[in-house]
Amino acid sequence: MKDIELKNQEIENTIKDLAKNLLKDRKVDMIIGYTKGTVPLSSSPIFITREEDIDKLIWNNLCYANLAKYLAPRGPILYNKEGQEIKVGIIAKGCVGRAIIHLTVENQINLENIKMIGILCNGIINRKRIEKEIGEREILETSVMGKNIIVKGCDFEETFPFDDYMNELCKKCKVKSPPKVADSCVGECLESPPLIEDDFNDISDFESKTSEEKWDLIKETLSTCTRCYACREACPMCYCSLCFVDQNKPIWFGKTTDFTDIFAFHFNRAMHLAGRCVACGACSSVCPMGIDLNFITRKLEKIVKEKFNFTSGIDKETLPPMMTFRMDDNEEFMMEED
Amino acid sequence: MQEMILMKDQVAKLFTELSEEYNVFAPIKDNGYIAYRKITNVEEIEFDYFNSKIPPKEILFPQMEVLFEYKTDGKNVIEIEDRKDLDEKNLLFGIRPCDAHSFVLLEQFFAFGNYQDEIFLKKKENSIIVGIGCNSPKSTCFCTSVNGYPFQKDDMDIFLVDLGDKYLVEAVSDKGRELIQRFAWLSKASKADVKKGQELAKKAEDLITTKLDLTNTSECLESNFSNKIWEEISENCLGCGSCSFLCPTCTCFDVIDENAQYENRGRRIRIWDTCQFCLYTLHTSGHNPRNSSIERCRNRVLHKFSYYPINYGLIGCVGCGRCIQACPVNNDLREIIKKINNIKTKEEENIIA
Amino acid sequence: MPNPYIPMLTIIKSIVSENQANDIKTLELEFKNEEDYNKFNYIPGQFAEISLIGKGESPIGIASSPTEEGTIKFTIKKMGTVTSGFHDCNIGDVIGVRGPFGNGWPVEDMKGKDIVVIGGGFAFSTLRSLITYLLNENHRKDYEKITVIYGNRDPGEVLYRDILEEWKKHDNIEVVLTIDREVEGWKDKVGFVAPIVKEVGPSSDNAIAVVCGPPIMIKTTIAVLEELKFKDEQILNSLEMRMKCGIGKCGRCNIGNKYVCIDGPVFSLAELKKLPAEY
Amino acid sequence: MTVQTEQDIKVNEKWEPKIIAFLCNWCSYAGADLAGVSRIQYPPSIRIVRVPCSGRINPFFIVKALLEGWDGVLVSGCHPGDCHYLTGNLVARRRFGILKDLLEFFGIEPDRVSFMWASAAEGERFASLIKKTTKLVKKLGPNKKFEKNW
Repeated sequence: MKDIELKNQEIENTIKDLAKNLLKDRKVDMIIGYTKGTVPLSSSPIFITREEDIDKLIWNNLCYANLAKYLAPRGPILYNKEGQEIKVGIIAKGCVGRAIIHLTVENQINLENIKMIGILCNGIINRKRIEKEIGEREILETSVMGKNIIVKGCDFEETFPFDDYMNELCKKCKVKSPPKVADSCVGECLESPPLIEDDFNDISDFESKTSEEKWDLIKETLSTCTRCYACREACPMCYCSLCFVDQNKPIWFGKTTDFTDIFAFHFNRAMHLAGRCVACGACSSVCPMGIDLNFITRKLEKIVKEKFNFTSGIDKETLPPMMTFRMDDNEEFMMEED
Repeated sequence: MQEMILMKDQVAKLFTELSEEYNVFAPIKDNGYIAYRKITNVEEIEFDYFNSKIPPKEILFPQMEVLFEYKTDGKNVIEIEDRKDLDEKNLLFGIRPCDAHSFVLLEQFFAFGNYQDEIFLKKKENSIIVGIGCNSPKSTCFCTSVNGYPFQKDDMDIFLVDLGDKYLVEAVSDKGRELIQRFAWLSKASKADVKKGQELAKKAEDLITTKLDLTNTSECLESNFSNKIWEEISENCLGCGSCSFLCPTCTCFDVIDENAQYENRGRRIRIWDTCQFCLYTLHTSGHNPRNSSIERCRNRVLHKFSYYPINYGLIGCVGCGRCIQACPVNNDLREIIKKINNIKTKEEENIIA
Repeated sequence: MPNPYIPMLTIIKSIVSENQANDIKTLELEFKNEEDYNKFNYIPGQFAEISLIGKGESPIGIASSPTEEGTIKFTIKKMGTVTSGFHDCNIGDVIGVRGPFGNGWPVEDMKGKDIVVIGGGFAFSTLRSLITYLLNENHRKDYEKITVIYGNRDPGEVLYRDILEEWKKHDNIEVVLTIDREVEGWKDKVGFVAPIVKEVGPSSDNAIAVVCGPPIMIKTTIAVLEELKFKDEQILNSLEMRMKCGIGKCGRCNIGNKYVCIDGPVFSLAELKKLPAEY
Repeated sequence: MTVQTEQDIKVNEKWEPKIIAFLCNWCSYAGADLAGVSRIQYPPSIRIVRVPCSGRINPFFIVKALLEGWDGVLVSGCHPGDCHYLTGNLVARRRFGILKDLLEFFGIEPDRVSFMWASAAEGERFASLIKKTTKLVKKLGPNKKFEKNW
């Protein structure tokens, strides 16, 4: 496999050319992409309308944000001042493509206005894990060399194997570039919906624990949550105009940082993402407290895969599980007389 | 007052004497990050740390705090109990100068006007701040741009300097001086120690790379309220609460009632709130004066760099850099300030439509 | 200073339903202990944070005037969780009151001037407090001509009908009621508040205009008042803002660097023009 | 929550769990009624909430019930195909399938929340399923996970 940094450079050049052409031929009015972060281990979404800003676009393994978030109804991007819909080009790694397709299935976005600039994603670094392992020392600069992530500080330099310190979800990711949909995809696209097999062995040891152990582990993981909702605001699938935690008629769950309320928020958000989550890992990458929600994402994917053989955002035709039903759905979980 | 020396292995001794009288809060490692918690034994303390993720503000102004408790007869309130735990003495160990300065800003805010927030003020009254100078500030720190510096000690009661195997101890306030006199076993600091302290101070100050010129930022902000620059600044903002919940000077809170209805009692609590949330200024009629991320990002910056200077004569930011590190889309406050500073054209030209 | 968040306890003495839709009620509260009432000296236009302890707290303008001894009145429209809670209360229930907050109408500076009171919808409650205060026998002589223009969507929505009738009988006050659209059996004027104000055409010299109502009504009325050559300092209005603490600490009711709960809710148009247009 | 020792379960033998039962108005509620009319005995542990259809049950209801301190939650609807609203129970079945797995993943004991079908004619079946649920929840002991102790 070619060295990662060469791959990144190659991808960066292609997306710049594609974006420049799209803008030049007036095919799109705006390009949504990533630009260099001002702080190590981060990147920043950018909205480009002028051609000369194109070289601000970058691609590296720290482009963790799911840009489809800005297309969902709450994002102000889709309409210009006069209220007309504008055409948007979007740098689409696999999960961004999945998010766009799923938002189309849920009738939230209009695919004619969207041009996906597809890329073959080579994995996103688990920035929070590296941040925690470096600890209190300051990271001045990070780069990818060969098979390793090099993290430099003023008096130290550490290397991390890329394959191990990649995001958990990226390790298992089977949809590395956006599935092709009509003519709305330029650059790297999957011709047909990929065949997904996954044994979900990474969460099997968690699942085999007893309820007590699971509860204590969940409590320990989630208890540092400060309810800042960065995970909800970074998630492309969370676009409700008024989230259930913000409703006050009725007040469903409390807004405090008592563990009951934290549990209620994370559990019900997970429940709302069943069959919709596109496993982009943005929620874990943005959490200021470094809470790793990826194992919940994996469980959601597993439930929906095993019960309904469905993977979200790969095929515009099949309806997600929660939007349909079948007479012969499995029902072993139902209680029967013994 | 003469600087003293506290050997690092004597900290345990110091701690046992203090913990009878004070609740001692110190930096510990919690889930991979540093946090200030009440400690029970000295082993928990993390000595080699930069700064906490959530600022020590959460000790005196916690994210969830009881305003009062009440008893009911099933339908109506029959009795309201005020808080009784405000007289406990707290000792905040290992506070960085920027966070110590944030307590001054918080106190200024909570004491302003003809209504004082007694809860915060009493707790601040009964707390002793033992601060430590920053030997290695980070690139995101800009305390020198907001009238602070890595070894600023005037907002603390006792100031420590980490000399490697020992601390240089200096009492700053009377509270601090009176506390130090109690530990006769502290040895006097030698000239060399004091000199080393000053060198560390100088070295730390040079480590700060970020220089922001805030001289006329306040006027610039005031005259550019509806400048188009705010659209660009808030363009990729997601509207989450990370920047405010990790900010040592954010004071906004929401008030909620919690009932244990089967026990006929309840409590009114306050929890942290942020101007970035949609409910923050939403009127019951549905009207929302700050409806999108443009107004909300603007309000956060204006509040700290324009309203605070106008109302209290202090810049509402201590330059700790936590919001820069925490922002999910890396909306860097330093970039925002630079953009505001070099707004050339007057406000009229590019108005937000 | 005691804990500013602890409310004083009061008991509901009477509940009056003010409109046909029965979603606006006036609660009359009597303080449980006497010195709380003596400490609670307020001027018209101030508000208080009244709480149904267990449900929450909401900022409501004080509808009674300080001249009405013994109790305080609040007119509450049933909108959210807490206000619906108030509507389910009955006589004898306990309500928490914190206040008085805000600066209220500048009754001192208004002395010796004509007063034009323009109200719309259920925001009339703080104006009722002001008018009752002005009409009080030992205050009336300090003020010149008083004109009241009160607009509503339809007759069923008019608040304080009995007091309005009584004021109409007075000779030292001119009361003009209006509704948006013609309804048979309605004797008074018809039309939006702004055109009616133009029709009444109060003179602007040595006069103060007090405007309180829904934002659209305020905007149109101020335009008319400016036509009648009312200067910015002469136009006062009371702003509606989301509030939680009422004492300038929870941070949400700011317009620019001013807090509506401590620097307002009454602002003159001159002050409002200095503040950013964020309300 | 302390580990429930053998001895504990014996002690609270007479402890009666409180289970909230969301019964669909057309089948399960009528089934419960039939069980009552034909004097079939079943433990008094359930508190019935009548809902138009099992499809009306929002996962919030179940999580809210557990948070408020209920020891168990039971949701019962018509057999697939009998639904008065034709597809209510089919939609619900998918929702409950996902909900049950997720609750288990988050550490809630699976036996606390159970789903069943019971038609209007199955008084017997309704009573035996109530017995079974009560036995399962009793074995787990009271729901101490969500106590906000202040």
